[in-house]
Amino acid sequence: MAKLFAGVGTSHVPGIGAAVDHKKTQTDYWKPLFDGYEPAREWMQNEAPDVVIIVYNDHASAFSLELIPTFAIGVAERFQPADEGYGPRKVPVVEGHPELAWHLAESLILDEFDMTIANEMPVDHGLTVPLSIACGEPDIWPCKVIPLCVNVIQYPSPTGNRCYQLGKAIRKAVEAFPADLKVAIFGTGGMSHQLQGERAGLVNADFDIAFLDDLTRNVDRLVRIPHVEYLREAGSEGAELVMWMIMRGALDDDAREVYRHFHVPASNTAAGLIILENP
Amino acid sequence: MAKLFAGVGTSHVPGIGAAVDHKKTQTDYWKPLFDGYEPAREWMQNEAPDVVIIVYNDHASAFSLELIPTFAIGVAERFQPADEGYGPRKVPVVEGHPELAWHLAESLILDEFDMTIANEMPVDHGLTVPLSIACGEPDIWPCKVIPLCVNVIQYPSPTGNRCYQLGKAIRKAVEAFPADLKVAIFGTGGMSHQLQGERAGLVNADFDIAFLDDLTRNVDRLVRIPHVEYLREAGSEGAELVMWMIMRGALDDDAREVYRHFHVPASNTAAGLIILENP
Amino acid sequence: MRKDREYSDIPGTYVFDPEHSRQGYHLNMFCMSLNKEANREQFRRDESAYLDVFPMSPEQRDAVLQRDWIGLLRLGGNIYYTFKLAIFDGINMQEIGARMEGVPDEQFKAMMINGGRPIQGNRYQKEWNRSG
Amino acid sequence: MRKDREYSDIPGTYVFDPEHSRQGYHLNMFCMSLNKEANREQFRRDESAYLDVFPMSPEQRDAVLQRDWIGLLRLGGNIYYTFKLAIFDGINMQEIGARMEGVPDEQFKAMMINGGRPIQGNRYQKEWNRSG
Ligand SMILES: [Fe+3]
Ligand SMILES: [Fe+3]
Repeated sequence: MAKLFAGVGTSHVPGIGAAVDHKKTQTDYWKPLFDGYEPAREWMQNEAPDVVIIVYNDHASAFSLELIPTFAIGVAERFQPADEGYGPRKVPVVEGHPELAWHLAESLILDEFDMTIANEMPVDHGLTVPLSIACGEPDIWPCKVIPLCVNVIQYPSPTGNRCYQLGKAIRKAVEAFPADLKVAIFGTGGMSHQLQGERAGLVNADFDIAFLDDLTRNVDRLVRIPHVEYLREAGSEGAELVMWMIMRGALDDDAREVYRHFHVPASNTAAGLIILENP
Repeated sequence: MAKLFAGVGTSHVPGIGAAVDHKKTQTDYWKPLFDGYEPAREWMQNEAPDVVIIVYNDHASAFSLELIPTFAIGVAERFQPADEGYGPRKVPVVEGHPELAWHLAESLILDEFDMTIANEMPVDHGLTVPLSIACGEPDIWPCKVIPLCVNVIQYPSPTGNRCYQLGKAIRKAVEAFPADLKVAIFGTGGMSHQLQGERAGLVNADFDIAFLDDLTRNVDRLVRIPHVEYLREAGSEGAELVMWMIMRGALDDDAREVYRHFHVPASNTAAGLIILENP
Repeated sequence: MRKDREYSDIPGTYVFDPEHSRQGYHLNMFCMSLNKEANREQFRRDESAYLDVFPMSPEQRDAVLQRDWIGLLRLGGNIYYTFKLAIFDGINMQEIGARMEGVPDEQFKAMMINGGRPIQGNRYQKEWNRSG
Repeated sequence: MRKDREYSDIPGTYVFDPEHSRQGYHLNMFCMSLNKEANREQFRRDESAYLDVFPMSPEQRDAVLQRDWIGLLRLGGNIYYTFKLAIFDGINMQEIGARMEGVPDEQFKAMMINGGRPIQGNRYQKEWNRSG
């Protein structure tokens, strides 16, 4: 049977992708951030998951205000990098895992999650930057990817509790899949940042560190963070952190932290990365 | 505050719309069906709801396999009749109620239903046929409409219980809306029918009558009907009846039946209509 | 179709489940394209050329060109999609029903007027095997 | 914006809630259209003509033409959408941040390098009123 063995929480700042694409990872500005990603890349190479479920949000790339799914799961064979206005990132096409993705979609709907099933979904920096962070610049991505896209742009996004429960249902579904697959889940977005308004540039490192700490020490607190607290304390775009709760829900209660990295700033954002493994 | 006072369950067979559009409602074939709709039209005229929430499914009109939302709520100002392959039905444009629809979307998401929010959604016979049944052929529809579109084409559709719980959450949201509106909810689709395969033409009147009976006598039984029972007993397209559970969930436990009509056949379908009112 | 589903023993019924949907994706997307008058016009002009843009299997393509209604379902079609092709041809749902079963149109229509296909004897595949 | 939301007292923050989304629908859909190179080309050729197809308010239209970044938000824009216009102009997110606050780019960049805008004093509107 498939096994969900680990989760990664990581920011997905487009500037991080641009630094990779434009060979700037060794500049004074970016080096401290990328140095901290090295152990994560080694971990990824050593663990070599067959499939990674990447929980992310679309940023007006695949979806517009015409249609706003709360949770969309990508079941296609492949997903093209989206043109976000600069032309698509020159990264490999993202290969899906339709069998597992459809199995997840079916299991989740029967478990009363109201998924949107996506056969066509270009993927933007929300998904490709975490791949760049974890895998560097390979010719093809070293794992299959199941995109799980969460609305965090149109208020209201799903609650932290709903996300956490979705994670639990994903875990159950993965482990009922009759193939010997090693599966990881990434929760992406955050950490504290605000891109918009006169308060743009907000960073709340105390909030972020406490968030990283409580992913292993006090998940219950995180699950109950209301939208208004994310907005106020972590910034309007820091509210993306709710997506990390899906990743956390998919892991054991006593998952342990094996690595973390926190750096300010990446563009306008506090960048964090954490690796959690099931015991 | 807004008040949800009644629910209607009705089939939405495209042939019923075509009979209206082509002035065939008084032919031998169609007259018995349309005679039974007369009391429903009178009820609709007398009660004159301000807004009707129409729960229906799209039939490869607004949505394709590219993107399959489990629950999509239409928040637009208006919804155009869809071209289903014959050119659009020549019925009035459907006017929405964006304030209430957005209020519902927000309330439902915060109540942990994973809605898709739709600003663009042409509406097909699934929605316009129930309007024709309830309102005849007016120049403009006599009420605002909030489309609530449910996936029942791609297996699996949401469970009966999930639909029923969604109905309850809709009731709560409507009654928290701070405007003096009279709101009804239509659950559409069914009753027993199968359009596809060598078993096409299946009708199970006993199942349908028991379903109509139990909408007031034994809702618990209906809530627990599994997909396989709908498929086997009511036919592959009779499984649309799950949408009636959303309507039922939005009503009081002791809602009473004020009218029913049942006729076989309407095209390949057992056509039913029931009106339930809160006490 | 997978044979191990709880609904696999329902006779003459093609449940549009994940496997079926994957199999029929391009076939169904072709059918959906007929929602647009401009596409219907092109398809009318040259069916074969129009089909070239949809990466269907040769079997699916043949089933479209031959209007093999039951074949379309067996190859992953969903009735709401394949019915777009029937709309294009000006055929109604009862006529499609007759052609899928392989009986004359009038026989199917008469069955519907007499209350439809009964549920008795039509719940389980084994009931069909006995009678066939 | 509605003033009765639990987040209404967060300063300098335009929550993209239902009211905001309705107000900014066409403005944001214009921004989204710049995802396509063909559209970017047309917009480059004649901004004003390109905007004619989007039924925006005159204020929204002016805010686009004048690159009034904070005005765009106040008129219903969402930053992920309005940023498409910044991408078009070749402006990065920190420069937009500076322009929304109304400070020099270098000042904003320095603030970020020094750890960003602190949360202290920036949680509640009343904190801004006092200091303003
Ligand atoms: Fe993001
Ligand atoms: Fe239907």
